[in-house]
Amino acid sequence: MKYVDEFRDGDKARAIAGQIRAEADPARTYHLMEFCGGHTHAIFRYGIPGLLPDNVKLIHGPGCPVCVLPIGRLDMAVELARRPDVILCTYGDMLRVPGSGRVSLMKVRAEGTDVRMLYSPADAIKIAQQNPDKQVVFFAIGFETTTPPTALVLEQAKKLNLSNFSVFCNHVLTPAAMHAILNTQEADSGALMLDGFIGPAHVSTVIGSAPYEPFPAQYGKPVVIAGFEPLDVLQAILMLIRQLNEGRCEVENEFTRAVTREGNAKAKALVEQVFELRPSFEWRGLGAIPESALQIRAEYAEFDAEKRFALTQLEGRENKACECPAILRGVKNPRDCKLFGDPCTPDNPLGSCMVSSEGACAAYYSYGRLSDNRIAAEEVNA
Amino acid sequence: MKYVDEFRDGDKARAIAGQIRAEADPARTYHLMEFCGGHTHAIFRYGIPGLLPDNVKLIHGPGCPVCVLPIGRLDMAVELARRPDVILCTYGDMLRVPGSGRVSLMKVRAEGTDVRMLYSPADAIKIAQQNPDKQVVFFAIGFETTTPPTALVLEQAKKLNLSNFSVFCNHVLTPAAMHAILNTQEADSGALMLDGFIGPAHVSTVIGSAPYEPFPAQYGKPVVIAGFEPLDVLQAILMLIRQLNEGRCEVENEFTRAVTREGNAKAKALVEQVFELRPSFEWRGLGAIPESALQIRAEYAEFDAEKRFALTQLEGRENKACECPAILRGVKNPRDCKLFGDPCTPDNPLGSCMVSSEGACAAYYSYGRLSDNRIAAEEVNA
Amino acid sequence: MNRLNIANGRVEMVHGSGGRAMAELIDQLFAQAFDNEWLAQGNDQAQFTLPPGRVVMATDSHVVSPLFFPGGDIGSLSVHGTINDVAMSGARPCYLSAGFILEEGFPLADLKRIVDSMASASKEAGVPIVTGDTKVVERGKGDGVFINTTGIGVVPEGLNLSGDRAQPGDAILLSGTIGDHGVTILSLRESLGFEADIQSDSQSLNRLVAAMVEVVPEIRCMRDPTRGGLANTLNELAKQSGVGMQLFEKQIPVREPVRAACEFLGLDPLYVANEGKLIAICPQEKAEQLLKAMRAQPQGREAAIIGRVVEDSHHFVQMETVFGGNRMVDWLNGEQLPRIC
Amino acid sequence: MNRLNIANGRVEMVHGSGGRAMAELIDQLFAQAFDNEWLAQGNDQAQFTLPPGRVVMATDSHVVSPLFFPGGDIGSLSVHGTINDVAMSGARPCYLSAGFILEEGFPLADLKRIVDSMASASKEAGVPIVTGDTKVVERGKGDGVFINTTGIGVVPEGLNLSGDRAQPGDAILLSGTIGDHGVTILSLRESLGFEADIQSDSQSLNRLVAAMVEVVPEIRCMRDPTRGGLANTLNELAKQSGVGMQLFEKQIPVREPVRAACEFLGLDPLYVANEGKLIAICPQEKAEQLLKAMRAQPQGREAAIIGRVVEDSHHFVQMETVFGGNRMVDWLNGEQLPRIC
Amino acid sequence: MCLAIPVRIEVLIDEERALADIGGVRKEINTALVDDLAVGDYVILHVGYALNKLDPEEAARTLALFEELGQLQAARDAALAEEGTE
Amino acid sequence: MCLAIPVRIEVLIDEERALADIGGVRKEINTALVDDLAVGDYVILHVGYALNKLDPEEAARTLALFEELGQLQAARDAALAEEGTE
Ligand code: SF4
Ligand code: SF4
Ligand SMILES: [Mg+2]
Ligand SMILES: [Mg+2]
Ligand SMILES: [Mg+2]
Ligand SMILES: [Mg+2]
Ligand SMILES: [Mg+2]
Ligand SMILES: [Mg+2]
Ligand SMILES: [Mg+2]
Ligand SMILES: [Mg+2]
Ligand SMILES: [Mg+2]
Ligand SMILES: [Mg+2]
Repeated sequence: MKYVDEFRDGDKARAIAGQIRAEADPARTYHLMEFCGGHTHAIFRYGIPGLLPDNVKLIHGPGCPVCVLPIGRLDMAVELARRPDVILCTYGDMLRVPGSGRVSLMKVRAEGTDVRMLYSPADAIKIAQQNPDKQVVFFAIGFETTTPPTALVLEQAKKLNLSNFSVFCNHVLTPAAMHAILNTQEADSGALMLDGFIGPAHVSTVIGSAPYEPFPAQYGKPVVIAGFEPLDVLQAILMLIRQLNEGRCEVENEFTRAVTREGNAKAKALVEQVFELRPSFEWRGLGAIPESALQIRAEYAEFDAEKRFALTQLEGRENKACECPAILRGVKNPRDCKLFGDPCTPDNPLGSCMVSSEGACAAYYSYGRLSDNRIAAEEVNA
Repeated sequence: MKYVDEFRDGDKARAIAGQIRAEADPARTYHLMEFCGGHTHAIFRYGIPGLLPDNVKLIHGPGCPVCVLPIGRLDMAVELARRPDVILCTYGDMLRVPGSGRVSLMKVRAEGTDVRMLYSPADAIKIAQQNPDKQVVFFAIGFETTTPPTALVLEQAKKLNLSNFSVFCNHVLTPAAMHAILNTQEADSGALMLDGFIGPAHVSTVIGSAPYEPFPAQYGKPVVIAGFEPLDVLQAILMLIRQLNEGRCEVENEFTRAVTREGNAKAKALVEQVFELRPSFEWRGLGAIPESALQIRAEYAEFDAEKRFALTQLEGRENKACECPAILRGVKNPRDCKLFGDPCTPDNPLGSCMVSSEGACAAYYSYGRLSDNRIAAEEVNA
Repeated sequence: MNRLNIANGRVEMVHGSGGRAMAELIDQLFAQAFDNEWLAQGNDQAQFTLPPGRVVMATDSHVVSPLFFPGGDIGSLSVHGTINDVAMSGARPCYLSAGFILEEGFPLADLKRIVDSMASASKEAGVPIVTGDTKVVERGKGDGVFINTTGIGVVPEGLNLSGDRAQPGDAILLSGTIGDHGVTILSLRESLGFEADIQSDSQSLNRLVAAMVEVVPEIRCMRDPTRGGLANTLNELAKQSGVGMQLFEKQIPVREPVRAACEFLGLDPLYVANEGKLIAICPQEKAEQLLKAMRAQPQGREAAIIGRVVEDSHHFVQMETVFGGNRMVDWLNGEQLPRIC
Repeated sequence: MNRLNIANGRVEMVHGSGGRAMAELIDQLFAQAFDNEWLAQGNDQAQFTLPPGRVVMATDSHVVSPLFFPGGDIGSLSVHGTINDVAMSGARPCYLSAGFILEEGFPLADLKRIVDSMASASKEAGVPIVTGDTKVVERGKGDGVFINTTGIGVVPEGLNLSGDRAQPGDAILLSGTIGDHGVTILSLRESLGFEADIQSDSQSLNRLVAAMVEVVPEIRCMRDPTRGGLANTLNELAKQSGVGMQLFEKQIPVREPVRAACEFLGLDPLYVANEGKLIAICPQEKAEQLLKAMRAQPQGREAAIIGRVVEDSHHFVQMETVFGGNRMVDWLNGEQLPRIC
Repeated sequence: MCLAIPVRIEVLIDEERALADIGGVRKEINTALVDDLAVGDYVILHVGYALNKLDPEEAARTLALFEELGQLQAARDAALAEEGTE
Repeated sequence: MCLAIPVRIEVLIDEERALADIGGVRKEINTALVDDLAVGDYVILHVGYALNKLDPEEAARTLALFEELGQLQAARDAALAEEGTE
């Protein structure tokens, strides 16, 4: 696979890791946050922590859209799904997230409601056309990567004059969340140890690198945008270490093959046309963040599920012992949660971070609980 | 079971059969038609032919509503069933009758249409209430026995103001069919050998015995109304033989425990209120018979499926080799059909008479193809 | 391992995915209820030794609706049905497998009830469920639970039962009343909705069979008159053996409510399904001895000799009616009945 | 007997009633295709003798959707799946049963295609289908066809394979590429709709197994990595044997399109189902010999040594990635995949 | 199709419904077509509807007739037996 | 959730649709978000939509950088080996 396999090469990984070890200052610790769940996933799946020196610490950020959706919004989706006239469509990961009282969409589906998993939002339009007697609601979540396809689907619904289709919009914005992380009580009190960001890959293909420029300027935190392949991550770590060692603080772009300063103008214009900023949106772990999410513009109001079904905001009941909020703020690690591993597992997730393979708890659980009795491949083949 | 078991007593059967043998004139043959399929069924199920002397011959009449429905009407029901908005409900026997091109409602159901078997027409109302998005059509067939329940259901639908319920009415009239049998070409030419009728049991509980009075008067054919239990049938045969021996020709009533001269006035009034005579109706085997069937009155027109769906009368394609028409006219016996038993069987009926257990072919096939190597029960228990 | 929420949980797609959730379902529901050394091995197959003799294998999938009924449920039925098919060869049933097809959304509490019922049916009959399989289908692609059971057993030396061995002159025996199971299921149909003091006769017949073959090893054949009822099963045997049969209606035991229900539904008890009855055909001279052995067992208390095998090139089954006439007892002809087994 | 209209007919409720229509379906479709002396006996059970040795029994219900796919269909799959489960014990599979649950309205032509495919899979593997069962459920209560197969076989003297016998130091072998079956099924999902030059690997492994146990009777255990894939099956074995495992990603054969499809679907080939592959664990010193024996068979041509059993009180399965890092290979976690077996 | 059977009225539920019994089987039936029903009456039941009341006296009369024929037959049987022993 | 992967454009079907290939897997994708596509271009595919074109020159530059680091590592390895043999 071109542009994939080259970025997973084991020899190159050894080389970059070697360079990191060579350049990392043993006298200090580097706290680097990968904002994106995509990075979190790659880090664990490819065993990157094992390649890093002990003083390079990765902090898992809130860049997992499943993880940051507040329970109240999920409960609203559950309410929608339970309406007999509604077919609720959403991405697979969303189905297993426990809402209030541990009711997930999957469980609601087992109750007999019509909840469908989508591979592409375009399928929601097809489902609406095939079920004229039903109201098809696309429960849309995601960062700026996922927003343009939703915008296209809304445009298409308008063109097709679909009377039985709407979107329950939960699209959120990456830079706003990064600001919020740097503005928590913990950040103010110094409890958040964060020296720099590994910046989003695919989000940045859309929004470009410019929106990250405030972070070095305003907070003194360098940002290196990185692809989701493991060599990209390693390289970005090296680049951050260099900035920190050299006292530089800027936005750098490791993912130049797909990210420009401006991003995708066409996609941005379309998003602008269909969506507008919400004055405020609640994030799990981060609380209400002003102008951190999108809502559907009045011109598309008929396709806005919140308006069509006159949804009222619900207050979700969080599992009190679940540390997702603190993990999402970067101040705790999955291991710090008493529920981690028992009883909270990917099969029985008690919090959102244990659901998606991009959630810190799930990635940690599925890939990270290693024992240390490795033997070498060479030995086996002897 | 009171009023059932007493009328199936083997000793009494021997007694009546003995009396028949004693009274039947060996010098002549008695051709007696049981009009009703119910009688046909009882005759074969209880082995009555084996109890009768050879010169008492039973002719199977057209009193099986499934058998006499012309293929065109069934094809209309098939058309209805194939409408995506329609749930077609009917009695079990109707499901297996082959229409044009051997398409039965059962086969149409296997195609994916919604065809349901009813035990009681009241269930059709329930189905309509449970399926407000669908048009529920009750495909109603039957003689005067079955008509009053249909009338009640139509009245109820009107009371409930059901907008998704209608009846495809195929109710027919017994006396009209009896007249028709006596007016066929074969009857005129003498090919129909018929000395008297065993008259309907349950039809007569509704219409009473009076409607049969024309048959002795007009055609010189005696009628003895008989219950459907086997002793009733035997007794009616004895009563007919006596009339014929004595040169009497009248309507007699063996089924006095349930039939009066007037019948059920309340049921008749209700039928009169909901239905009116059709000018003419096509019968399988007998052709078009004037005033031989009922249609729904204008006051109930909204519940008349023929009007609601603007049904047009179809011309069914009969299986040419099937002798049902002649059998239904009483001039042929199932054995006279080349298809009887191979390939026409109750599992693979090629004509309507092979479907219902009241059809002459089915009764004959299922109960009547006897070999003669009986041994006595006493011997087995020895 | 997470604890299943049996009280309020439902079957989800993940329970059939082959992953941890499935392992939990199997461990906490199936393995716990069936509890035996073979299942405990945790392999995809069970291993055991069999006593010497011819081996017998029988399979049945069960799709009864409703799943629970007076006298049993799909669980006990699925155990009885296959044990009986094995036993009808004269074999001692030894081991069962169980394959479940669960519909998404099915309540775990109901599943547990069914599995517990299978477990006690299996224990009662002394035939363990040693291997199994679980699949889950999307809601609307199944009907709650379907259960396949397959059984194997061993025929003791000296026995040779087969449906093609009936001979003219042989006696036909029936182990008890007919129609109880089918009429019980019918009584639960909403649209029929009648009440009667009857219940399914679903039961294992292996002990009855063991007693029978011990006393009369000359039995020609046995069969359980399930779907299609007594009539159909006798027609099968008549066809297989190339013989006719003469029955006597008055000797065939039918409970009064079964007879009455059939009467008003227009059914014939001869065609109604049974789940705990057997037909045996044996040489006439052994019939009384066999009848006595049957009546000595709880499953054969109402056994009767109901007819005799006769020569008949048409392979007709006939019956002298209580009324005195003789009639054919034909194969079942496409009757429209609810799913009963 | 009427001729079935196989070209245009459909399954009707009457085909499951136990009456003549069912007998016709069985005679003209099943018995004709499977054609063997045991089925021809026409009894409700099959009788046969088994060679000496421990007897093995395995069962699987098959609910794959779609029913037909490149490389096979539910019919061949149902034969392969159970033969393989029996064979994984080291046994020679001898006989199969087949239980069908048909949905009203299912085209008889499709059913015939499936049954013919079962018949040729059974013939190819040399394992006859000796007894069966057919049920019909109303439209909307099933999904075309579900097939349960149950198999029995006999373990030759001297073999003792079981999932609890893996020991630290043992080698882990895999008979070929992984993920082919699952990705093939996924490619047919309308909403995914991708095309790739791959097909299901569904095949019988009994001949491969026979060759393996002949050369290396010391094999500790074998298992086919079906639902849950390689990852889940290895976790099962690790748990059963109380050991850990160390895998090497670069030694695990995966076809390029399978890898690519997994990549864009966000799946891991380690968790994708296979239907014609096996994992074997054997003493390290026998590994090369076993590998050679496997590669000599058509079903093992791409066999590889993929890792080693290690001591680990956590019973973790780990893998050195092509990238050089080490990661856990956990149990399958409730992935949402279409029905694949 | 004209399948119908005598059932005994056990409970009158309302103007249109009654609980009926036949041989130990109890079923709710519609009685709208028959007036003046009382518990203990027998009615002819068809597709869930009572069609008509059954007249017990007439039933007895018919059965008595059969009884008479039974005696005639007994006489014939006796005569035949006599013949046989002659 | 942000799962996306580079695919090669094989056929431009119309303004909004193309056939793409990845490792021998062919799939129809939506290209409405990306202008000026040509056969042979690589795009980042996400939930069925092309998000952006991939710049092959920049990719080559990044890979060249890795290559350099590889040479540095080789040098380190050699030094380490030297140490080991001393
Ligand atoms: S382990 Fe589970 S409960 Fe704990 S923080 Fe993570 S998701 Fe929440
Ligand atoms: S045997 Fe069949 S084809 Fe012949 S008359 Fe009867 S129903 Fe018609
Ligand atoms: Mg809903
Ligand atoms: Mg329809
Ligand atoms: Mg069976
Ligand atoms: Mg059985
Ligand atoms: Mg059986
Ligand atoms: Mg299995
Ligand atoms: Mg199995
Ligand atoms: Mg298997
Ligand atoms: Mg297996
Ligand atoms: Mg069976």
